[in-house]
Amino acid sequence: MSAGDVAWVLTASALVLFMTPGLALFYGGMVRSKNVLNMLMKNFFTISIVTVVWVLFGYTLAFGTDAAGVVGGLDHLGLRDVEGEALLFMVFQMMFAIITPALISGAVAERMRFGAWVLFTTLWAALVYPLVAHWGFHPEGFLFAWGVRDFAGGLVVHINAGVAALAVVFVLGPRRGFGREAIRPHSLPLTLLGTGILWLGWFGFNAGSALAADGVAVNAFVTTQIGASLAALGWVTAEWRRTGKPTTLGAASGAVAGLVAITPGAGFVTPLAAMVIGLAAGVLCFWAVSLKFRLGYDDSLDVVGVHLVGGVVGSVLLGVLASSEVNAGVTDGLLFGGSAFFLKQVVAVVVVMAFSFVASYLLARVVEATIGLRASEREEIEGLDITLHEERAYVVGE
Amino acid sequence: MSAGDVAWVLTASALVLFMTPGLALFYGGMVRSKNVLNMLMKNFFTISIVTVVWVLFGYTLAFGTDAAGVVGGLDHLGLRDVEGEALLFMVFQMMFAIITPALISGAVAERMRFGAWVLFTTLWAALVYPLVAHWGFHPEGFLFAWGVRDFAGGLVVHINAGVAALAVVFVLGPRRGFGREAIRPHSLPLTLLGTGILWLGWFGFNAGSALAADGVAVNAFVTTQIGASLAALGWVTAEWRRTGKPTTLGAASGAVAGLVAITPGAGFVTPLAAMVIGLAAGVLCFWAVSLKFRLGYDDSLDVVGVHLVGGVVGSVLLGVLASSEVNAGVTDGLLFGGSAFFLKQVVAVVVVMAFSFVASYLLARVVEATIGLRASEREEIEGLDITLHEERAYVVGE
Amino acid sequence: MSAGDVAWVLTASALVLFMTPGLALFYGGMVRSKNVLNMLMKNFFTISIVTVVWVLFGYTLAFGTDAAGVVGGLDHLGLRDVEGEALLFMVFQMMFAIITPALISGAVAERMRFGAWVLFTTLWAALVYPLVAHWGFHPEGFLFAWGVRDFAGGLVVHINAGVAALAVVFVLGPRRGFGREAIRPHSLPLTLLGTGILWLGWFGFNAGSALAADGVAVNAFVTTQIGASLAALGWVTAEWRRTGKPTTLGAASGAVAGLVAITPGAGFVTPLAAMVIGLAAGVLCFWAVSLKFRLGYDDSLDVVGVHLVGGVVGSVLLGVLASSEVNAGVTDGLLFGGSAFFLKQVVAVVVVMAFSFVASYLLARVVEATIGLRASEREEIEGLDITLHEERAYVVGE
Amino acid sequence: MKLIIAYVKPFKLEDVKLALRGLGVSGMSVGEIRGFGRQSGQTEVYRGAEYQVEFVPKSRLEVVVDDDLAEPAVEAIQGAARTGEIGDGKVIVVTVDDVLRIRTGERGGDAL
Amino acid sequence: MKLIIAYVKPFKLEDVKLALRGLGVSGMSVGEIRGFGRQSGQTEVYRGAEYQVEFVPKSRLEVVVDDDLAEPAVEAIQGAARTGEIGDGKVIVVTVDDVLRIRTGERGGDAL
Amino acid sequence: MKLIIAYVKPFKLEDVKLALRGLGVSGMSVGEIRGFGRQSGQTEVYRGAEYQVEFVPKSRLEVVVDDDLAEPAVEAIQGAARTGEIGDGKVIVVTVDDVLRIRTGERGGDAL
Ligand SMILES: Nc1ncnc2c1ncn2[C@@H]1O[C@H](COP(=O)(O)OP(=O)(O)O)[C@@H](O)[C@H]1O
Ligand SMILES: Nc1ncnc2c1ncn2[C@@H]1O[C@H](COP(=O)(O)OP(=O)(O)O)[C@@H](O)[C@H]1O
Ligand SMILES: Nc1ncnc2c1ncn2[C@@H]1O[C@H](COP(=O)(O)OP(=O)(O)O)[C@@H](O)[C@H]1O
Repeated sequence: MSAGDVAWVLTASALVLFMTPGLALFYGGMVRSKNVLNMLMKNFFTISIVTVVWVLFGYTLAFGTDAAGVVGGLDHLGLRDVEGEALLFMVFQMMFAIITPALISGAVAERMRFGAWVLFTTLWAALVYPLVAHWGFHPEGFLFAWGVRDFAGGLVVHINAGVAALAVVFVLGPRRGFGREAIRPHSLPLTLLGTGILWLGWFGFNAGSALAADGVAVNAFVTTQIGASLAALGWVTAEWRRTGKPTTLGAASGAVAGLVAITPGAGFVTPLAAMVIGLAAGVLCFWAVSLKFRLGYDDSLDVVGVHLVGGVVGSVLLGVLASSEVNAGVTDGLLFGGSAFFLKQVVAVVVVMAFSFVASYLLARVVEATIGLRASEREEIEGLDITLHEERAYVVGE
Repeated sequence: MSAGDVAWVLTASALVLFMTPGLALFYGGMVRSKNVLNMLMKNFFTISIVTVVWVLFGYTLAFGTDAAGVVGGLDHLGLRDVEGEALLFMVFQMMFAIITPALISGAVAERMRFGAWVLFTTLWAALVYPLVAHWGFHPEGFLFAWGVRDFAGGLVVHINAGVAALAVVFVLGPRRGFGREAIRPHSLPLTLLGTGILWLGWFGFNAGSALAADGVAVNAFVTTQIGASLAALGWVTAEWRRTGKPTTLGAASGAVAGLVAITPGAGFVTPLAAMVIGLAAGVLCFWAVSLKFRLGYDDSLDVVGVHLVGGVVGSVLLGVLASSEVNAGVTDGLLFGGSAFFLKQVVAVVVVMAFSFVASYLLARVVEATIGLRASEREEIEGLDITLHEERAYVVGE
Repeated sequence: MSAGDVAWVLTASALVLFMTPGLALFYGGMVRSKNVLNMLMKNFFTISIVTVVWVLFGYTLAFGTDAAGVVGGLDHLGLRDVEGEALLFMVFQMMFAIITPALISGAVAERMRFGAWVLFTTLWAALVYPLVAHWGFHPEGFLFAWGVRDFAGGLVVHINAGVAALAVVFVLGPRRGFGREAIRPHSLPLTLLGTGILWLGWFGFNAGSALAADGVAVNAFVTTQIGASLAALGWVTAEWRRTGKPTTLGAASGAVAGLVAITPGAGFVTPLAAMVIGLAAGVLCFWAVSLKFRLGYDDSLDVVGVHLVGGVVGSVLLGVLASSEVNAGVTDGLLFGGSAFFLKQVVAVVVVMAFSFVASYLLARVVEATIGLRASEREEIEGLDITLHEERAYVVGE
Repeated sequence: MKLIIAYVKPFKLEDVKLALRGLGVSGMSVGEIRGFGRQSGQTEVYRGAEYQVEFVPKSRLEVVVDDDLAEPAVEAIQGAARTGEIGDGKVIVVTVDDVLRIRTGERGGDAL
Repeated sequence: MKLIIAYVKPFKLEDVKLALRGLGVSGMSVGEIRGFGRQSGQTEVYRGAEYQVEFVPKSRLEVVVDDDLAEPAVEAIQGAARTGEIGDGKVIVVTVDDVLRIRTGERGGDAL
Repeated sequence: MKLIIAYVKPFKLEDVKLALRGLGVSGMSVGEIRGFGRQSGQTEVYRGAEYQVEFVPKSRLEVVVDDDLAEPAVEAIQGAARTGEIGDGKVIVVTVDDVLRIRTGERGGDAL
C-alpha cells in the first residue's frame, strides 16, 4: 500500500467510526424524549464492547487463517502478529464490526434493558458477526470463495443486522401502546443530523472498502452518492403520492435505505446502475416499513424495513447489475448474462438470513432466560432514561 | 494523479457533501421552531435533486467540451466516458453544484412552499449553475480564458447563489411581520453546530480545489482557517462596539462570511493577505446584514449579506492581493501592479451578478406563474412543518 | 513528504479543528440552558483568537530556532519563511494551540465573563502554550532533548490545560450554589454529539501526529480507538458498581478520559498496552471527578478530573509501557527495563504542572486586577446568555 | 375583583393583548396548554400513515380586573380572539377575594 | 358552574380523559406543572453522586362543568387517577361566575 | 379553603417555597408563565439591532390552604418574593369549594 492508500483507509476508518455516534443520533431523535439517552448509550457503549471483543478474538475469528471456509483460526488472538497494513485492515474492519450490532439497537428501542443489551451485543459480536464476516469478506470464506460478492457489507452488515433485529423483536415483544397510539419521534432535527453524519461516514464505509485510493474507490464513492440521493427521491415521491405530504423522516429514511442498498455493489456497478438500485430501494423500503403495522411486530425504528429489505434489494440487484468492466473482481450480473452469479447472490442472501436469524434468536432467548431482556412496565412508562440511567436528557429553565 | 492526490480529493469531496447537512442545521437553527423541518428538508432534498441533474446533464453542460466559451457540450451526457480521474473530478464538482442552490434556501425561509422549492431548484441547477460554473471553472469558459480567477467558487458559488437569493426574494415578498416584530432563531446551538460543520467542510471546499495534495492545497487550507477566524473576529468586534454585546450568531455569521470571502482567493493569496480579506469580510458583512431592514427586502437568513457581499469582497480583494508567487496559475493583483487582473475580477463580478439575477428572477416568476411560490397565510402562521409536511420538529413530554 | 503524507496531515488538521466545535457542544450540553451560548461562544471565539496569535508570533515562539531549550526564536514572526511542509506543520500545530486553551473553558463555565475569557485566552495562548509546546515538541526543547516523549500532547495539551484550569478556578471561585444544589447538564444529547465529534477528531490529533501516513500513524490510530473504548468501559463499570446506574455522561466522560490518556503514548505503545492505559484512565478519572466535591473547588465540567488526571495517567504509564519496538523514536519504558525514561516522564509531568499552574494563576490574577474575571451575581442568576450576549439559546413556540 | 381565564388560539394572543390594553388593563399572565374539545387536532404523518393529534395547542391567559372592568374585558377578549371557527376557545370568570402587589404590599384594585 | 382543577400523574391523564368523556364532558385544558408535596422526586445520578429532584412532574387539568356534573366529575377523576400510591394528586373545585364560548358568544352551560 | 395563586420572579421561587414550608404548608404546584405588566422584558440583540422582549418569564405557583392559613401564607409569599423592584409579581386569593386527595378520597382540610 502506498502512503496515499494508507491515508485514504485511515480517513475512511475514522469516518466509519463516526457513523456509530451518527446512528445514535439518527435513532435517538426517533424515540420519545424519555428514552433518548438509553438509545444513545446503547450505541456508544457498543463501540466499547465490540472494540474489546474484536481485539481479543473477533478479528481472528473473522480474518484468521481459514478453517473449512467457515471460520478464521486463532492465529491472531489478541492481535498477535497483526502489524502494519494488517493492523490498518484490522481497525477498518473493526468499525464495521461495531456498527453492525449497533444497527440492531433501533429495533429494540424504548423497552430493552441496558444490561440485556450489553450481554446480547457481547455474545452477538463474538459469535455471529465474525462468522458472517468470514464467509463474505475472507478470500477463503465459503460464500466469497464460491463467487458471491459483497463489496462493503450488504450481506455481512445490513442483512445480518436486519434479520437479527427481527429475531430479537420476536423474543422481546412490542412496546406498550404499539399499533394503538402513534409513537412519535421526539426530535427530527437530531435524526436529520444523524442522517448527515451517516451519509458522510458511508463514503468511508463504501469507498474505503476498496482499501486503496484508486479507481474502484472513486466508483464506489460516486455510486454511494447516487444511491443515497435516488433512494431519498424515491421514498419521498412514493409517500408524497400516498399521503400527499413529503416528510423529513421520509427523506432521511430514504437516504439511509439507498446507502444500505448500494453497499454490496458500490464498487461493482456503474453510476447509472446505482440510480436503479437507489430508486428501487427507496420505493421498496417505503413500502416495507408499513409492514410492521400490518404484521404486528414492533421493529421500532425500522431496522428490518430499511436494513434488511435494503440489503436484500442491493444484494440481489448486484446479481443483476454487476459489471466486470467496472471491477475485474466481480463476474457479470444477470443483465450481462451472468445468471450463475445472480443465483449465487440469492442463495447467499438466504443463507445469511437463515443463519443470522436462528443464531440471533437463540442468543436473545439465552439473555432472556438468564438476566431478562425487557424493562418493567413502570420503567417503560416512566422512561428508560430516568429509571435505568437516572439521567434526564433535557433540563430546561435552570 | 497520485494515490495521495486521489485520497485527498476523495476526502475533500466527502467533506463538501457534509457541508449541505451542515448548512441545513446552520439555517435550521435560525428559523422559528414551526419551520425548522421545512428548512432541513429543503436542503437535504436539494442533494437528491442536484445529484440527478448533475449526473444526467449538469456536469456535461459545465465541463463538457467548450462551446463558444459559454457552455459545455453534450459529450458527457449521463456521465458517458467519465471515468477514473474525470469521475473523481465530476463528483467533487457535484458537491459544489449541490450546495450552491442550497444556499438560496436561507433567503426564502419560512414562506416558500416545498413543491415550489423543488421545481425552482431543479430548473436553477439545470440552467443557471452549469453555465456560471463553465465560465469560471472550465479552462475555456470565457471568464477563465479571459484571465479571471475563482479558486473555489467566490463567483460560481457565493455571488451566484447570493444574487439569485435576492432575485427570488423580490418575487416572493417578505414574511408576515418582517420588520415589525423580531423573528428570532429558535435554536442557536443548532446554528453553531452547523457553523462547525461548515468550517470543517470548507477545508475540503477550498483546499480540495487544488485537486492535489500539494503546496497549493496547503496554502488554501491555511488561508481558509485564517479568513474564517479573522472575519469572526471582525464581525464580533464591530457588533460589540455598536451594541455593546458580542453575539454567538455574530461569531457564527462572521466565520461563514470569512469562509465565503477567502474562497475565491484561497489558493492565490498569502496567509497575511488572508487576514486582510477575512477582517474586511467580517466588518463589511456585519454592516451588510442590516441593509435588509433599511431597504425592506426580507433576505431571511442573510444569504445576500453574507454570501453575495462576502463573495464580492473576496473576489475583488483577490484582484488586489493575488500573488503569482503563491500560485503561478494567477497573475499579480493590483497591489503588485496587476491593474488589468483587478479590472477583470470586477467585470466578472458584474457579469455573474447580472446574469444570475436576471435568470433567477425569471425562473422564480415561472414557478410563481405555474405552481405558485408562496405558502398560504394560514400555512405561514401555523408553520410550514405541520402544514406542508405534517410533522412536528420537537415532541417533548412523551 | 509524499502526497499521501500531505493528504493525511491535511485531513488530520481538518479533523483537529473540528474538535473545538465538538468540545463546545460537549461542554455546552453540560451547562444550564441559560449559559449554553456563552459556553459555545467562548470556544468558537478561542479559534479566532489563537489563530491570530499563532500566526503572528505563537508559532515562532514554539517552533522557531531554539533558544536555550526554553523558547523558539523570532525567525518565523508572522509566518516569515514558513512554506510548503513547514506551513502544513504550522497549521496542524495551530489546531493544537487552539483546543488547549479551549479545554480550560469547561472549568470556568457559567460564571467567567466573556471579556475576561478573551483577555485571558489571548495572554495564555501567547505566553504559556508556546513555551510548553517548545519544551515537549521541539527537537531542542529541553524536555524533548532530555529524552522525554509526548506523542500528541499529554503534557503539552492536557496536563497543561488541566492544571491551568485548576489555577484559574482558584482565582475565580465556585458558582453560586455549588455543592449545595445539583447543577445538572441541560442537554446530554448535545454532550454525546460533542463526544462523537471529539472521538472522530482525536484520530487526526493522535494519528496525525505521526506527520505521515505510515505504520506509526496506524498504530496511533488503533491505540486511540482502544484507549477511548476501554476507558468508557472502565468508567461506566466503576460507576455502575458504585451507584447501580450506568450513565451516558459517564460513558462520554470515560471516552474522553481515555482519549486524553492515550494521547502521550499513542505512537509509542502496543494495542494491548493501550487497553491497560484506557482502563486505568477510566477508573482513575471516575474517581478523580468526585474530588472536587470533597475538596470544594468548582472545576465545573471536570477539566481537572479528566484532562489533568487523564494526562498524568497517560504520561506516567507511557514511562512504563513505552516500547522502542513499536517506535524507534522512544526508549523502552519501566516494564522493559527503562527506569530512566520512566523517571524523566514523571519529572516532566511535575515541571509542566508547576510552570503552567504558576503562570496561569498569575495571568488570572492580572485579568482579575484589570478588567475583572467574574460575572455579577445578577448575571450569574439570570444567565450569561441573556446578560452578556443578549441572546437566548432556545426559543420555542414561535 | 374578578380573575378572567381565557383559552385562545395562540396566533390570536397578540390581538387579545392589544384589546385588553385598550381597556387600560395593565398586565396579564400567559401560559401554554393542550386543549381538548370539539376542535380536532392537527393531522400528522408517520411512516406513511396519517393520524390525528388528540389535542390542540392553545394559549391560556389569566387577567385580574376590577369588577366593573370584568364584562368589558370578557367582551374585548371575545372580540379579539374570535375567528368564527370551532376551537376559538372559552372565557371563564371567577371571583377573587383579594389581590396583593408583592413589591408594595398594596391590596385590591391598587395592586393591579 | 364549577371549575375543577386536578393535579394527576401524567401517565394517568389518558384514563382521566376517558372517564370524563364517559360523563359527557365535552372538553378540558391540560398543562404541565412541577409538583411539590409528600411524594419525593426521582433520584438522579450526577458524577457518581445520587441526589433527589425536589419536585415531581404532574399534569394539571382544568375542566368547567355544570353544577350538577361537578361531583360526578370529581369522582370520575379520582377513580381514574388513583393508583393508591403517594403522589396521586389533588382535585380542587372552584365556583365559576360565568363562562363564554368565544366562537358564538354563548354564555353559561351553553358555552360548554 | 383558599387557592392562592402567585406570580413571582423565578429565582425567588426557592425562598417562597421555604417560607411556605415554614408555615407548615405541605405542598404546592408550580408552572412557568409569560408575564406582561409594568416590568419591561429583557433586551435582546439580533443582527446588530437591539429590541425588547415583550414579556418577562415568571413562575406561577398555586397553593391550597385552610382559611386561617391564607393570610399568613400571602404574607409569607410577599416577604420571600419581594426584591422591591418592578415586576415582583402578584398574589391572588380565590375561595375553594372543596378539595380532594385522590389517593385516599379525603376531603377538605384533610386532603392537604
Ligand atoms: N369544559 C371545558 N373545560 C375547560 N376547558 C375547555 C372545556 N371545553 C373546551 N375547553 C377549552 O376550549 C378550547 C376550545 O374548545 P372547543 O370545544 O374545541 O371549541 P369551541 O371553543 O369552539 O367550543 C379547547 O381546546 C379547550 O382548551
Ligand atoms: N397544598 C397544595 N396546593 C397545591 N397543590 C398541591 C398541594 N399539595 C399537593 N399539591 C399537588 O399535589 C401533588 C401530590 O401531592 P402529594 O402530597 O405528593 O401526594 P398526595 O396527593 O398523595 O397527597 C403534588 O405534587 C402537588 O402538585
Ligand atoms: N392584571 C393582571 N392579571 C394577571 N397577572 C398580572 C396582572 N398584572 C400583572 N400581572 C403579573 O404580574 C407580573 C408583575 O407585574 P408588573 O406590573 O410587571 O410588576 P409589579 O408586580 O411590580 O406591579 C406580570 O409579569 C404578570 O405576570
